Amino acid sequence: MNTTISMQSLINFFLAVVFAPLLIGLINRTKAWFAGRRGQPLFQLYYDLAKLARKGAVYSRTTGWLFRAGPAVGLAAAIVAAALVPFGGAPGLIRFDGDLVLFAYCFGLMRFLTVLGALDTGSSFEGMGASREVTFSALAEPAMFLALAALVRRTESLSLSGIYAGIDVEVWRTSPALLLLVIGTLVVVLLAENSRIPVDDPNTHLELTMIHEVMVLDHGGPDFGFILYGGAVKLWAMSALISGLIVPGHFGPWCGTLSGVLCMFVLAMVVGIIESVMARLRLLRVPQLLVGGAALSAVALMITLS
Amino acid sequence: MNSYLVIWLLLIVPVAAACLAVLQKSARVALRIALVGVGIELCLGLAIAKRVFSSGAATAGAEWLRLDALGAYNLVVMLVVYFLSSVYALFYFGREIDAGKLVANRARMFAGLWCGALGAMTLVFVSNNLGIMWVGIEATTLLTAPLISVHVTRESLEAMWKYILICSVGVAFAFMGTLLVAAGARSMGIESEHILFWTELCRNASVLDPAFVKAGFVFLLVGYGTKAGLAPMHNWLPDAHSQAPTPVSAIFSGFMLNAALYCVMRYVPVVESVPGLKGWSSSLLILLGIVSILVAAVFILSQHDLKRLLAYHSVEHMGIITLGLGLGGLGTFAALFHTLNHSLCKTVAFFTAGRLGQACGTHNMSRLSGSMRLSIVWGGGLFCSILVLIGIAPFAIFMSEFQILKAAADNQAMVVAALFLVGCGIVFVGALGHAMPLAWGDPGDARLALPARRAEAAIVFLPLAALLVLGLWMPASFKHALAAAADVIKQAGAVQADSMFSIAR
Amino acid sequence: MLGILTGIIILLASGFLALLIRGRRLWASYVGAGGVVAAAVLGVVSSARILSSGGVESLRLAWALPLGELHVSVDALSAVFLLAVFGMSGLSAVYGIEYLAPYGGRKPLGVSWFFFNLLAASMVMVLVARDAVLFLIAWETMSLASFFLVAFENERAEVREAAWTYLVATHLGTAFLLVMFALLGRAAGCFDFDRFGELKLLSGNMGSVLFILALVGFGTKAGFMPVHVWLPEAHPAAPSHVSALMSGVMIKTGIYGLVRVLTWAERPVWWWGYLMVAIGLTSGVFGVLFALAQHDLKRLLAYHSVENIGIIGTGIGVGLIGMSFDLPALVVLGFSGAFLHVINHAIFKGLLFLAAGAVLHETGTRNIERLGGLIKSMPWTGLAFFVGAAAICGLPPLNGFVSELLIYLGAFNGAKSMAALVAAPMLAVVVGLALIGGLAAACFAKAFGIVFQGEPRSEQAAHAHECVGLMRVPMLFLAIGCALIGLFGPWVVSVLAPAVECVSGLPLSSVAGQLATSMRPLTLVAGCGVVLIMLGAGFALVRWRLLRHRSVSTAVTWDCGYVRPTARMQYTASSFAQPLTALFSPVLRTARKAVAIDDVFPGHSELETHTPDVAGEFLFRPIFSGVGALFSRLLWLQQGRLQVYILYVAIALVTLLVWKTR
Amino acid sequence: MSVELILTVVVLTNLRLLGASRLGACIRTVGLQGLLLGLLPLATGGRLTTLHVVVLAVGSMVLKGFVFPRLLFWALREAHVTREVEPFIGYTGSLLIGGFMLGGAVWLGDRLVIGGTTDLSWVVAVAMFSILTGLFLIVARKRAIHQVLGFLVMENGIYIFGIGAIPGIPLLVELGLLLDIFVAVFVMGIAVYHINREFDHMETDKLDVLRG
Repeated sequence: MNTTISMQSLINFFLAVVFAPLLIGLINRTKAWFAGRRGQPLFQLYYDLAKLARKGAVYSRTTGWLFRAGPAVGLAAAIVAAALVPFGGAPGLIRFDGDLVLFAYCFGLMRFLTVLGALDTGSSFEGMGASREVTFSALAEPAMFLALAALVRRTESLSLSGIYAGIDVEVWRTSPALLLLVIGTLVVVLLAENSRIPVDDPNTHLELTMIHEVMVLDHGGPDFGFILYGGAVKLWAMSALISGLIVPGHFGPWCGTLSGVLCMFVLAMVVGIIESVMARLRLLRVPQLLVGGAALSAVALMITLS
Repeated sequence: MNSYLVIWLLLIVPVAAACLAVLQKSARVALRIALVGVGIELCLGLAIAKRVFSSGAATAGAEWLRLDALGAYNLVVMLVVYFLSSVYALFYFGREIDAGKLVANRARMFAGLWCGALGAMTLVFVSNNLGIMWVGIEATTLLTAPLISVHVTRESLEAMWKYILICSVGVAFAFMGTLLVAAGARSMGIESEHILFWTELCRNASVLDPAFVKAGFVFLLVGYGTKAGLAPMHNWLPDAHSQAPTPVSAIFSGFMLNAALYCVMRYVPVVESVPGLKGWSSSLLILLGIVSILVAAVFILSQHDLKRLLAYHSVEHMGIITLGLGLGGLGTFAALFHTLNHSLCKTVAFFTAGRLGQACGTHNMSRLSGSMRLSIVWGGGLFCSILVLIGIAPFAIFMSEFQILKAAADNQAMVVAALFLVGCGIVFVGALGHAMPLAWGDPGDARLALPARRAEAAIVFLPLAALLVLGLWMPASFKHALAAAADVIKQAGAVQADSMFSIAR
Repeated sequence: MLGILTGIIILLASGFLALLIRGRRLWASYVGAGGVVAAAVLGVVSSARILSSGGVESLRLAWALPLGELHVSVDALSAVFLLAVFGMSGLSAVYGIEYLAPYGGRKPLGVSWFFFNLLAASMVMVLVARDAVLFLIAWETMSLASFFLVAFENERAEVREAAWTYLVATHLGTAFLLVMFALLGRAAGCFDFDRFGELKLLSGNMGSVLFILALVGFGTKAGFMPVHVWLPEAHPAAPSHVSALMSGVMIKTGIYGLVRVLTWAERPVWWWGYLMVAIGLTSGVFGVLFALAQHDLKRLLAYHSVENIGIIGTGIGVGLIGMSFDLPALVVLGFSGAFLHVINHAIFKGLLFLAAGAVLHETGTRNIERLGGLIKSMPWTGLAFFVGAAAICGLPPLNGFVSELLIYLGAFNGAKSMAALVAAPMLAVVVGLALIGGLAAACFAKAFGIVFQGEPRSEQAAHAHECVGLMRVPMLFLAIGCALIGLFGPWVVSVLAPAVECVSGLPLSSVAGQLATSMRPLTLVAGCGVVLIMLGAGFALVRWRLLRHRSVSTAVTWDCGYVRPTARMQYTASSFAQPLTALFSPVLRTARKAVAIDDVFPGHSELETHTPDVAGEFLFRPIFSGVGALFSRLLWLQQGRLQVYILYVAIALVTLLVWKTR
Repeated sequence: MSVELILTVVVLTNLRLLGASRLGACIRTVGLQGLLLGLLPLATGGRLTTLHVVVLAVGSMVLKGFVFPRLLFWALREAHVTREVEPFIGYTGSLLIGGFMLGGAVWLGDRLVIGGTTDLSWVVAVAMFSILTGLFLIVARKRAIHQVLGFLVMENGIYIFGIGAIPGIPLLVELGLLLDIFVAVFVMGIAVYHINREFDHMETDKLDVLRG
């Protein structure tokens, strides 16, 4: 194992942990720019986190230990997932055959805890949000696996790091359709899993229309901080899957990381643009979007099978 | 004691007991005499059977009477069933006498006919002459007919009328068949006196006229099959079984049917050894067996009357035995094994059903529900016996049915195996559906206590225990006896007794 | 071997003893359960020893039944299942003592224990029997014993109905096994399993027929779709410790039988694996979908058994495809995943049923909609259920994840293979498992969230208490088991290698070599699990430090400012599952009965949904009622007229004369 | 008297049975048939008229020619009936079917021709025809008496076959047979009596309570 590369993986991991909240800021700034507003500061989430860390907490009487433990463990799961992701041409901090399953299931654990936290409050709004969350993620998960399976088949590698090491300019040249389709699926999954428009609107003020936000209504203080931060890390980790495809690395360690980070920022802006130009879908239409996303990867798989 | 003496005694004891019983004044004494007579007969039967199994067939009366392994096996099974039923009858009718429902002369008539029927059936097993064997069957029919209407009611008369007419017609066919076989043997040049001797027919089977034997066997099968309750000649059976007093139902189902089937078994080796008829009778037996199983399945599924349900089970099991007989090889062995299993189990089923029916005044299953809550002996015994009847492991019926299935597979008769399983499956589904509310349902307001004496509990649970033991373990001597009996059917020693068990080695 | 046989004898003896004890409060329970525990300890030790040594121990006794021989033997394959059987029997027996206590006055507990011990003994016998007749007897005894256990509360009509469904299903399934063994017996000339194995009887066209027979016969017991119909009926009806035993291990005997039969195969035909994968995925997806639509907690768990059996079946399918296409990686990963999932499912499903039983025991209802907030009154049970739920969803770092990972790995391994014939089913496996995982998470979020969280939705739920220690201990054992297997996955999987060798026919060295390559992922997964737990603990510590000097207060749940929130305003289980059930309504066919809200001042209104089983409702019920209708139309055959009866006799005679004497 | 002649008369009596509606006439016809059959062993056994044959002939003539008809007339009187009620198959139709049955019986007789003795084929044919006639009467008529008559005709058919086709059935068997038939008819007579008393009729098609 090359020390530089593992050094780079370590640095990448720290970048993920540090820069994750910045992506949210970028998205919000992009949206504000599109709306003609000045918008919140780029580092707003950092300020929020700092503020939340200093605050006390108010808990619902209904809630129990699971409500309090959930955010911490959820954040831990997100960070483990972030450690698995290859970035900027460098492998992930931890890599093994089948780590992509662990990657997906870490987010599963995080979601499970959030949902249970929501149900712990006994609030019907939070129950509603939890219900929507599990519905959409149950559909998003196969889509993501389809996309990853297509990549596995193309690169004949079973670990995320191996897959992304196998994606290079050559692949782009020989099978661009495959990659584009997979990226399409991953974008859909990214939007759905991170509660972005057109699946969910993080800025809405009506509980009835919320999905993710409504689940965490009763969280406050450090707990809420964990949740926000965990969400940001998740966004980073999933975006990294896309940026790894777009910027296939092999530019050497530092250039790779730099280009990766740049790509992430661009991606965040793209998400912001998507959020600005699209309306939120009706809830009934969301499954169609997800199945459509999965279909893109299914087509990609057909390409690899033929 | 000489074996010929025992054979004569086997015939004399029932007649004597019948005469004695009829002459009694007291109903109870008559019933006790019947029981004692049957008990003595059982001892005699066991003694002679032991001798037959160890040292071959016993004869008496210038070869007119002959008891070989097949006869002895059936005789013992019959006597066991008869003995159990006699014990049961003592309690069953005892209660009716106490309640004033049974007058003394009817009880005396019962006791006399009961012993007489025993004598007639014994005659079936000990006669070497096929004509006398037929006489025995016909006598059984006639002697048991009045037993159906010990209690004279419209239903019992109707049942008796159907029984006597259908069975008489059937048995007449059987006689026609006997004559046809005899006609086929005209040219074999044996003394006309011995023309119907089973031993002679077996010895000279190769010179029998195939055309006559074929026609004769069809008549015999339809004729004795009517008496044995094989479909589509079984129609008298549910009526008679349901209307007869329970001890009578028990021997009807427990052994009278088998006696008729035994007669068919006698002809199988003869027919099979006629030139050109190898395997011909098998197809007939298999056909009737399967039809019986399926027809029984149809009626078991939508049955409301408990005793009729059990009667249709008899049709099914007769079909299974016939099927095993038709399949040959392991199937013959299994058919004989099944005879014992079915007789024991069905007897217990009738005992319990009868007691419950006697107590509740009806055999309608919806009004007998929750019987397990009334009495663990009667309700539990009924539930257990129905479960055993439908082939629950580890009881013996499961084993014999599996052996028959194996025989079908050995014969490559997969369609037969499939039909057999379909039939048994439907019966299982239907009967279990009836049995569960019967055992556990809501007893409604009819909460009466049904105490059972020790002896009653014994005649219910001992046979079931025996079936459990036989399902798990077959004593060597019993296996030997069964194999010897099966060999009689498979043409006198042509197949070595243990050849079919080579599997086990 | 001796230990296991002694175990059987202890089980039977204590069962009989319990049967003889009458009246006397709980003595029957102590005797019965004590015997099970003693046998379980003995059995676990000896089967673990055999598994670790990798040897085969066998015993032959002459047995006086034609066709049969008392040949018993334990190899690694049996030992894996034996571990689960003994372990679960012991734990559920301990639980059962207290669980049955309230019935003590009304029911003869000795009978229940007799059948419980008989069930345990016959399951062990099924696993060690090496003779078809012995196997069938043990198999049927197992069905019979569990039938009586299911029918424990037989005074209730729905329990009787469930028991009927169960026995009918299992018996009809056995019919296929009877045919299979009869055919095998004909081909081999004996009923000895070793001989079947030597002759490799599962080959050629006959092999395929035998495979189908085994699949239907054993699949009925295991609960594959669409012959799973008895599971959702029987498990809710049975007492919970029995449900735990049946769902946890008894249905696995079906898997065992199937795998045992597969060891007699020379080389599976390619479509066997396809069929297994198809059946496995169908069972998995449909099982979890139907689970989503249930309101009955134990029925929901029963459907999850179908789902997990589906996952196990998928693993076997992956292995079979590997065998047909000579891909040892698939073989080893598929089968070891399936075996590990067998053990895992025994643990977490047993745990979940025991916890559900505790809920039922304390609240008297299985209806999810009437529960809620139990985690406060029943913290231990709640914790146990939570661990079980997380494990069954396959969430890291618990055991469910490890076995699913193995199957995923096998499937990805196949998916990257160049042959489309291999890759296509493997891709289906990947997607199917992902879908199952997502839906299972949704379902258990519902089950745990509605039952244990929020506010109590009924009086019974509000007044629940924690169950007593004897019921808690087995649950804790199992919960710890979930965590331990999750964290020591690599070690557990390496123990399974001899069992995989048994079925795959690959040499042990090759199996071990193949497993060694998957050892790295497993070790790292375990490592990640540790990291996850430590990180979580770290964050919790941070949180504690942060909040230590600050104001932490409690208030009502924020609910848009309602003045008087009540427990009835909470989201219900049905509404929670509604988006998914609506999405899959073409499959589920949920029946709705609603009194709609109309008028200006709406009166009483209600909504009731019921999701009948698709196979039961649209496949078996029509068949059964069709046959019933046909038969009742045939009743006129016996219409009472003597003349007609004699006509039948005459027709039979004439037909046979004309037809057969030609 | 030649065997052929006796058998032909039997055929004619059978046909009359099929066509007759009055029960008394039927009983008498069956009695006549019984008497004829009593002559049969004497006719066939012309060459060896042993004691065996004589006993058999006399026994069956007495039983079938006198005892049975008297028994049945007694039952008839008890029941106060003389005519068959609407039969299932009308008398003309019965005769027509009788013709077909005769044809079938002749066909069967030819099939079973015994070692060259052609005269036996007529014996077999008449025996079969009698059996079929008896069966037909049981199936197609409603009165219990008619069914007893049908049974007797059937038995007569079997008897014809036994006497005609087989030279030496042992006496014991024959006597057993006769006794059985006697008891059978006796029991049936008692049953008819009881049925008549309980139901006030003897139309057996109305005995259909037990079904299913």
